[in-house]
Amino acid sequence: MQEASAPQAQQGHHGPPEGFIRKYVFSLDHKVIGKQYYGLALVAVFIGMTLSWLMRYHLIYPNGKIFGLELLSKVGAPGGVMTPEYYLSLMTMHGTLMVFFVLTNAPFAAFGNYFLPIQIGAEDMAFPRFNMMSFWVTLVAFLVLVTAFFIPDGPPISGWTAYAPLSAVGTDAGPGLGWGQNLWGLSIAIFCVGSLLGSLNFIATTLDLRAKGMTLMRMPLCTWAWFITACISLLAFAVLLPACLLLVLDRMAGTSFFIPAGLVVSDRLQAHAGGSPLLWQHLFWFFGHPEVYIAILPAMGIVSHILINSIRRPLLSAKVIIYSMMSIGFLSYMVWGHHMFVSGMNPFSSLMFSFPTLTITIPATVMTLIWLGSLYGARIRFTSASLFALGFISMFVSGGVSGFFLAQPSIDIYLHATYFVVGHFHMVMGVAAIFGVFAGTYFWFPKMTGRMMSEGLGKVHFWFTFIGTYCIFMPFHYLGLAGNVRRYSSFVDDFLLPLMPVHRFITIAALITGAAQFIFLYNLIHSRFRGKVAPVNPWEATSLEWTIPSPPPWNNFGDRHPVVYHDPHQYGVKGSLGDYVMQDSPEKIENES
Amino acid sequence: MGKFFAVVLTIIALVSAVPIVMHTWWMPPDISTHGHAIDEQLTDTMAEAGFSFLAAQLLLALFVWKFSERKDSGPIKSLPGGAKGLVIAALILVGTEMLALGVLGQKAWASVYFTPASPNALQVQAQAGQFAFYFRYPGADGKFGALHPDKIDEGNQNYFGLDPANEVEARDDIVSGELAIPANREVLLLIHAKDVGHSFYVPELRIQQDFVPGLDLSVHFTATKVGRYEIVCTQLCGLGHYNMKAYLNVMSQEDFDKWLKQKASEQ
Amino acid sequence: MTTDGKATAAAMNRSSAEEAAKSGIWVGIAAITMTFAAFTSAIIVREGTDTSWHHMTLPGVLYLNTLVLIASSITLELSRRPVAARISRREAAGQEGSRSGLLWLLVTLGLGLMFLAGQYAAWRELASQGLFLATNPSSSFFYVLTAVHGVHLLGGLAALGYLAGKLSMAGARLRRSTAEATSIYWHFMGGLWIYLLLVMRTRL
Amino acid sequence: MKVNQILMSGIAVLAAATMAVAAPGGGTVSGKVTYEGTPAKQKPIDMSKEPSCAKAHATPITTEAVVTGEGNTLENVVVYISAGAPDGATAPAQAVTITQRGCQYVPHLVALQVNQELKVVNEDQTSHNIHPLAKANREWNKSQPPGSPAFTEKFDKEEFIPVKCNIHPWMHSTFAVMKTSHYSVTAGNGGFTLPNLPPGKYTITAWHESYGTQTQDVTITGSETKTISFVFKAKPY
Repeated sequence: MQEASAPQAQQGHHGPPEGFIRKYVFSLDHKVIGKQYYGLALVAVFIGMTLSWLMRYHLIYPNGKIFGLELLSKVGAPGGVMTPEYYLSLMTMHGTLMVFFVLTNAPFAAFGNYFLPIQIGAEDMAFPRFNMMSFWVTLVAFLVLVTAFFIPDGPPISGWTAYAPLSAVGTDAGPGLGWGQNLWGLSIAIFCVGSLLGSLNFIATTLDLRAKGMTLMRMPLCTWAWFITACISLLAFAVLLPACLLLVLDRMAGTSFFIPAGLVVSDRLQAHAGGSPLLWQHLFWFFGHPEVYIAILPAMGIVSHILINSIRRPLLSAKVIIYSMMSIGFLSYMVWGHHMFVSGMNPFSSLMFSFPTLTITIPATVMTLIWLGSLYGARIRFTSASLFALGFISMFVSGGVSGFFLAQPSIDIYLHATYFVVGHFHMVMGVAAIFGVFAGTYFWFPKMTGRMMSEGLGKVHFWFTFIGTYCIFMPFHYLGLAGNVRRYSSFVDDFLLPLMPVHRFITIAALITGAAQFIFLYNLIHSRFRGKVAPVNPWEATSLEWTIPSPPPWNNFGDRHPVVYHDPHQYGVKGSLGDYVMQDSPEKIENES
Repeated sequence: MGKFFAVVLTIIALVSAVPIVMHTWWMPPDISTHGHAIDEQLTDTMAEAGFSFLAAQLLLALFVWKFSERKDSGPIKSLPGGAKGLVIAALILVGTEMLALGVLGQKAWASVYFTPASPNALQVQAQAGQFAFYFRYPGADGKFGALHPDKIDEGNQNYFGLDPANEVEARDDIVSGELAIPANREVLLLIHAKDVGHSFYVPELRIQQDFVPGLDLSVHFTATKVGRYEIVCTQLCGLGHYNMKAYLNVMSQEDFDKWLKQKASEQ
Repeated sequence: MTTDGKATAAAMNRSSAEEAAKSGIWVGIAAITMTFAAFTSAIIVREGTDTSWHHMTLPGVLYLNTLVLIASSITLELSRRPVAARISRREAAGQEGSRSGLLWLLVTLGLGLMFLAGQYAAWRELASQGLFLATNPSSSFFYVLTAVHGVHLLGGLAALGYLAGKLSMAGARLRRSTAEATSIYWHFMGGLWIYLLLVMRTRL
Repeated sequence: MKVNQILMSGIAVLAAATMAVAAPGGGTVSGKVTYEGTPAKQKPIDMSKEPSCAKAHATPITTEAVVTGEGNTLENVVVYISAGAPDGATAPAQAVTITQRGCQYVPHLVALQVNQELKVVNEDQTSHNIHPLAKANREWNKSQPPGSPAFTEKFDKEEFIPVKCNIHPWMHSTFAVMKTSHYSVTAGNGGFTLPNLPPGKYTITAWHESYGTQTQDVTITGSETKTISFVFKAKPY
């Protein structure tokens, strides 16, 4: 198509922002939106962590008084002693905040928003207005959820999975299941809308706004990960949204999608009939399992991106990593039933779900082996970012191998709903993804703020976190093997009493590891204002974000339109001036594929 | 820094493996006829998972040790075999491993779920409600009375909603807070949820089955060892979830008959 | 390429932005398809577990609505050529385009509103039979599916309105991609409705 | 003399109107509640799920839905004036207490006045939950972990509220919230007394959690004691 002249201003794109509100609050700039997501995730993760402290304390001192807790909820903690239902409320909020507002927001929405357009050489996202909307919608979802803390009944007690009919029948089933559960359902539905808008933006941007020369295969691995994640998230949240809608209707409009007939809850015969609790489980896990990969894939991408920079050589094969991530994304839609092995689903379908679940091990192993194999013969630089990237590999392996057990229905009969499961998903989707976020933060902070973080504090933070998380989550597996059931607010069963020393150990480890996160917070805030001024490319990296000033101007590349000549894996290049060649350098490289 | 990382990682990997190898915290001894298949499957998987875990962590430690802060300015080397070698190795090793686990695992699963209960198995109905289990035996007539949710009256201990006034079958039904069963006889447990989702879990019995409201399921098993074991709920069911339990009382046939007679007199 | 790199790159960026609107709409359609696939499987599962599934007779006005929606797709196609001409003429020389595009667009908009009014009439008809949202599973699904489809259709109407507004304002710039994306979405809404009608007719 | 009498009775009426309890003298209604037929057998409660409570009872306690005494007397029947009593009785300042002891509600039935304070105490080493399934009043559902302080609640409407502990399904109680201050709960001997009734026509109601209500009309003319009795029909199932 012939274009006669370039128009003065491009629609969909925007001029330099003016005024405080346009610059920092209702900003269309993907970088500001990325930081807003990061800030939201940071608030959520510290709330979530505090909740886990309270829970861990309660588990070892079930009748202990917690100073100040009564101020938060007089009913939930009379005299500072946590009630069983308040434990479950905190547990539900911990899970929901962490899964949705931390693990989905931080590695994907926050870093993705900031760096995906830059890494492909674009000025902004394809639809900046949608982008702004997706953040503000997510923020509303967060506020709606957190409101549940301040209503008389307290937050819901049905867990982050909100299994019906417990979540559907209302206050008869217990405290927190009135407005608390309504707020939960609405919050998640709103969150889905925000995520759908965000994912749409990521996909369109990646497909259409790449700079000249930026072929798909020349995109950095984290861009690939964000792109694949956006595809997964688009389809997953599109299913959770109707599921939440139906749940809210069951609760507020008297329909019976998930509530069967003849239930007697709190001595009251419920007026519903014909619904199917398993329907909720199917819909939820059809979203829920891909959600695991929404959390972990971006972390894999970020780690791959940082790893090649730290080891000063390309991965053995970037293509294999990309294809592995794609097949994980694809398989993630065929395995949701492995969460329901003992739920009374047809036993044949259990086997049908078991095989693809086991198959996911193959791409996961391939990726791990590629990361490990790439270390061979490398020249590893140890920064806080690279330590967290290496720590990620270790965590991913530890969390991954326990998946061997849970993928098999026969073993799941024994291990289902025990602390083994808790240990598994905390390591593989929680801690591993958070390690990816830490690595990304230490790596990109100079670009995002124009200042360096303290490496010394970063390393102290790493050692506490690395050793601490192993101390917390490894013993979870032992507890599970001994049959310790999860989601108990205290352990009153005879066979659980001998396990109390393990719980005490875990609680102490959790308190220390949690406290160490304040080192990170301090480093983050202190470096933002007092850190050393960052150069354009402090880590001698190759991708496009390191070709522009730190922090980048509002339109990223100024008037320049970057042209890309290489893939971002050109480290350890023979004959180059440094040991690396940047993506936009016209320099010729021998044997480039 | 690299060497330190390698050492710490090695220690973590080895220390993590100790309680597993020593069975410090382990499954309680199995008391069922089908459990050994699950135990074997778990032990096999533990061997494979343990090997993968140690191999990967120690390899990571080794490479980090060897290639950290290399002083020479020589060119980077590549792993012999490259990516292709690794992918093929992963496909063959992990693929067969997973296939083997999947196929073998079927056997243990099938032993629980694909063989029907024998017709003369002892039928017991288990009902889960917030936050207790109750069990019902059909009594002398061998028939369960029908359930009427509107007749449930816990204050009068009518946990199941029986209607003895109008139905003869219901009058001799025996309701108990503990699950007493004779050893070495197959039990067919009929699973019924009163209110929300619950789960029936006896670690020693290697049985876990959800109670799904509106969906009556069943499991069958044979206990082999006389003793008293805890039945706990493993599906989040509300504020008393942690405290929802009952006892499984495995008795000799004579003791069981006596127990049943005594219970019948209490009804 | 090297001489006027800046201008070419700007033009390239511009055409990519046009592309983005189109990929965006397809991605959106994928998500909406997924949502309705979830609803469909919910109907099937729900029907399978219910021993007393109440079948219902769909209100007759729905078939009329279907015709209206099909007609709206045809009128939208009729507007397509004049609108495209208007866009390219505007881009080429800045002349005023023909009014027929606007006219057909307004007809489409009117038909869309008529469809929604018809859906509302269907609701009223069911309500007069005593069938409400919570009455039985069939009626629950009926209200949910029509409401969710209606909300999505409202989005399409908003886009049509935006197009019509741009067309009626002299000198306003209209992008081809916006027009194309809107028409793709509108046709998709029509197709989706026919699918839903089939599902509701056979299942509810 | 006569003037004095009128003045006295005027004061009495006034006092009765403002504070019914305080009517000194007056008539009394007393009597006994019994049953005929075979009451349902009270089954022993299996508390094995809560060992700390099981230990508290040497022999298993039984349900308390129907508690009987010698001579077919019926315990835990609320006998109260349902019509004829002057309105506007203010709630006594003293709270009534319900204690959770050995996984049982002590007493099994609590009668209290509208807006009178109810104090809930947990003496057990386990968490309890108090869930009054109120319809007219505000429903609430509170847990009380061991070691947490007693709490008080009030009800502002007349209602017989079934109460349950959500953690221990066998624990059931009733809060009988009365508008009148003239009520009595039968003890083991089935006896009740409603003293200090000013002259008038009254409807006396007896309420039992399993057997429902019965009413009788009584007229008090002076300071006499009227004896009435209620007989409930018991069924084995």
